[in-house]
Amino acid sequence: MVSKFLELPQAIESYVKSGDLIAMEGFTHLIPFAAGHEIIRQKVKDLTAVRLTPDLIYDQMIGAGCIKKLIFSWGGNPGVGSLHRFRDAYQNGWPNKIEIEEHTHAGLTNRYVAGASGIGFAVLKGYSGSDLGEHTKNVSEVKSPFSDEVLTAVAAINPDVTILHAQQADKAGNVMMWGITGVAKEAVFAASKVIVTVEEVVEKFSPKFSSMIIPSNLIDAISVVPNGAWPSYASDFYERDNNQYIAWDEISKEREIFSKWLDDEIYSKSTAGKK
Amino acid sequence: MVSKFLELPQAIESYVKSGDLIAMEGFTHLIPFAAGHEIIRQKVKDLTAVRLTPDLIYDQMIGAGCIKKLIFSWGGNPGVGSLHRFRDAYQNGWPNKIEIEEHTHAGLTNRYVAGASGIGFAVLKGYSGSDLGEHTKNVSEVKSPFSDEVLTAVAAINPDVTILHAQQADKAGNVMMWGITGVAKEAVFAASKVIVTVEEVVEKFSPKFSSMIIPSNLIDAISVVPNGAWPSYASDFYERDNNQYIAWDEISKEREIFSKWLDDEIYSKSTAGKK
Amino acid sequence: MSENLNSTWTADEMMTIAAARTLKDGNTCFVGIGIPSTAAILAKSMQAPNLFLIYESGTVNTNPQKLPLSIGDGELANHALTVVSMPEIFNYWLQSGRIDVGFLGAAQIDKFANINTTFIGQTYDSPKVRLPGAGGATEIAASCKEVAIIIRQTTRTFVKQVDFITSMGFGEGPGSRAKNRLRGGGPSRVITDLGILEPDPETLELTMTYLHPGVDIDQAIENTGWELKVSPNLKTTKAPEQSELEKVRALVSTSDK
Amino acid sequence: MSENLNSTWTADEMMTIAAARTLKDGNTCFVGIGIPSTAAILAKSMQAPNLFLIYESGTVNTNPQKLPLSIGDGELANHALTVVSMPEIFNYWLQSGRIDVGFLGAAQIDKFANINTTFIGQTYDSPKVRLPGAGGATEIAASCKEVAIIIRQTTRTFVKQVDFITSMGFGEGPGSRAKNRLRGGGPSRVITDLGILEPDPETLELTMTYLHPGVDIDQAIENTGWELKVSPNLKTTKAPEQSELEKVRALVSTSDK
Repeated sequence: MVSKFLELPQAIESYVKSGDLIAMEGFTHLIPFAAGHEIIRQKVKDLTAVRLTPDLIYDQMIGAGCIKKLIFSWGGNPGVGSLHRFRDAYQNGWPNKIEIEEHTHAGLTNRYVAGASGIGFAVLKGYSGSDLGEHTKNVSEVKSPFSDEVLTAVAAINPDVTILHAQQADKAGNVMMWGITGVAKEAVFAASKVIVTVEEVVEKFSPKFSSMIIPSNLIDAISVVPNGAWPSYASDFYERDNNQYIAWDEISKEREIFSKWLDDEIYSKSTAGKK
Repeated sequence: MVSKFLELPQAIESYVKSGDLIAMEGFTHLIPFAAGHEIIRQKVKDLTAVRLTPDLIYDQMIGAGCIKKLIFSWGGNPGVGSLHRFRDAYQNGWPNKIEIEEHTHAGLTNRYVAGASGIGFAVLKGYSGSDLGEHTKNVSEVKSPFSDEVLTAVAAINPDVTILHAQQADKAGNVMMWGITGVAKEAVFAASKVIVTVEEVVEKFSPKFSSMIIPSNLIDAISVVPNGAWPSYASDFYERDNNQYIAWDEISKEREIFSKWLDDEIYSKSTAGKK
Repeated sequence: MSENLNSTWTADEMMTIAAARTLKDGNTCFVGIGIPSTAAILAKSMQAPNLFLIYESGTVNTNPQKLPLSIGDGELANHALTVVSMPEIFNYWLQSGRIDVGFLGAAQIDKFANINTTFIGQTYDSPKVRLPGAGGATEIAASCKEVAIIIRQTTRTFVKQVDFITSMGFGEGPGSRAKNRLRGGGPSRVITDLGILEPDPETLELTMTYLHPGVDIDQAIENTGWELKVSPNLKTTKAPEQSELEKVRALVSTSDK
Repeated sequence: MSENLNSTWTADEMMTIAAARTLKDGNTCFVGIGIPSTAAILAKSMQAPNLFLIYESGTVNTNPQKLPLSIGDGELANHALTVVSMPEIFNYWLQSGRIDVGFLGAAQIDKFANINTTFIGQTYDSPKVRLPGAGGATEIAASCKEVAIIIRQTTRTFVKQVDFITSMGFGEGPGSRAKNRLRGGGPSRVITDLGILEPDPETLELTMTYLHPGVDIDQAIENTGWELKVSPNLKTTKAPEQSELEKVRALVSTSDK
């Protein structure tokens, strides 16, 4: 297998630096939790972290003090409620104050599109009528050179590193994912470095509906981490562990319980997904 | 099967009108020749016809007098040489003078992207350094609201009708195509009406690499026309008939030979692909 | 949640059924998670089997067999005609104006059906309660041909002024949508646990046009944080049929939660 | 096409082999159809088995087993790692600047490696010969880290002034690319049937740096429509090895044409 196959700790150590702009994508599906936990374990700090839906993964990283700024468009525990560690950091500065930059899904999606396209901005109809525009950087307007039309412009986002989880890699280091892929493709093309954790390595991909192949030359490191998206899901591998999402509400509510969780489940364990 | 399954003559009659802006896409692969021939047969006139690569299909329609304006980005007989009917119309006005609007592939592709996105223009880095910009409408510039960056802007294109050929439809009227799909998706979303000819109707789609499903609610008419892309190809159905592309060079060179071809191969035949 | 003691159904069931009934067969519907999703899936088992459901996660024409817990649930992907990228969903499907109905929930709503899902409190920087934010809602509210909103009616939710406009309904009234260059027609109805409100054709102010069976108008007025307009032709929602109740209960019982 | 009478190979074979040799293993190469494609596919059987070929039709990392007749040939799709849409090819792969080498042909070229593939003649509206036009070339020339051009060297192709700039090389010399906001580095070499030209590091003017075996410099000068600059270190291209000739002939014999 080609040399970009690395153990997860080595992949994170090689390509994630404190202070980076990091994107960890996966819309409900294929969220790279194992990679997030390894980032916590390596005590990476001061990340500007972008993700449409921060979800538990960024709540955990915020609680662990990895993140100084969050760029997002929907910040909840999907199907459950609030992200308590995010709220505690944002409202009370624990463990550190975090800055936020908030978008709509359409807007943040198009920031990735512009980043992937290698241009400084994308145009869309967006944010209009919302108070969000007043509070959000990197959103502006452009007038059409062809008519009176005025469109919203959003600035490109270009992560230093994008991290994804996918179902499969082949031995040449190409990656295949299927099911909900969200903005995965755009997050890859927008980034300087790309790390992908995968469920398994196969000889040869077989066709799947709604699938997408990420060629190896777009990827810097691949780590084989079965269950690496747990407690989110990996289509055709395992389902979302909804009980964990519900349990997180309790774990994350109090700093003490969260800190114990961090010690027990992250710091005192080594990498690899659960089970 | 749902009522949008129509015989090809009925589909063309119902949805293609003289004077329309028409897009017939398919990049080398899946070119909707049978539909083009039916348009010739129905003596539709004054079309503004957009297509990245006019190819034989538009050369034939130009020679037959269907087209008054051609919007394109590469006008040759791929692998062979020139499009003689296009040149005769453009340079000598036979059978009618045609206007041209010429783009780069990247530019015309992004005109479709803007059209599909329901906005008036798209931004890209394009046309720069080329003399093409001076001669081409619907290309301009916009300045970034975030920096000194200046990008190219291209105006959206929104065909009255887009016509495609695809491998399969299911009985609910969804369409699946695979292999090279070019700008097919964008041409569908940009259009007011969509006609698709297909090789066959299947009970259920099976997964394919690089496949794309066009949901039935984006499609107005589906016609089952086996070999409907001949002499271009339909991946997994038949190969490109390169001899026909070579033969076209001779057929199209002289008005008389072309006119005879038109009589023998189009006017005196009914619809359906060859063989 | 108010419980209707005189009936054999809950107020939430009535709200969900009333919402489901508004969806036309064959329409495309861009669905928010929660009760909008329950209502949309319910509609497919009722009058709208060919309702074309799209979720912001990219699932296109999905026919979930059980209630998804989240917008990106595997259930939605596994039962979809196709799953596409989010740029395609937002730019090609939504922004282009081809969606018939957007179906949204909200934390707060005002009389012009402006929606808040961002925060409760005085200021954006120091909210009393921070909510998840916009997600797809801002552009769903902007671009769909019409928008339906499902929300329980209380003085906490039906407020004189929303603390933040996440997604515009009719702004400050006639002209606001055009001024903000919003493509779609805006809210066509708000379905609550007490009844249905529709915008007045002239003032665009939400007007109570239906009360659910067993609800009286005072109850609606009391649970509204502004001076509620009531239609002169106020009607009563048709009570849930037994088959509707069976369907909604069967559906809710599939939830993993 | 000139035939080299003293050798056992044709000038086209020499040109194709010389072009193939310039491609580095592991590089990404955006390929135009015709001889550039032949050379790129040849390179994969020589020193660059992991050359990553992309065609504008959307075929990504393709390994064709025979020569494609056109840019959208089924051969390219069937042997590709994946096939993507043209917006993805142009916006994400090409425009973003991630392609190492663009490989182009041309009808005319000038001393600053500006390329014409649009028309021959006086005016755009009344051309003497209408050519196919830009296709992907304009943005390939603009965005790739470097560009290689393959063209037979004659006074019809190597002209003092191209009739139309379809794709910019170095424009009018130093500064032109920056002024035109072109992302990539521009032409790094022009490979002809007579030799190889490279831009002078300072003036950017194409300079003959290699002659193919059996070609003398007068032949190159005669076949150039401007006063040809010649490198003081003019070298001779290494003659084709037998294995290279076998490979190029085997490849060309696969052509359907």
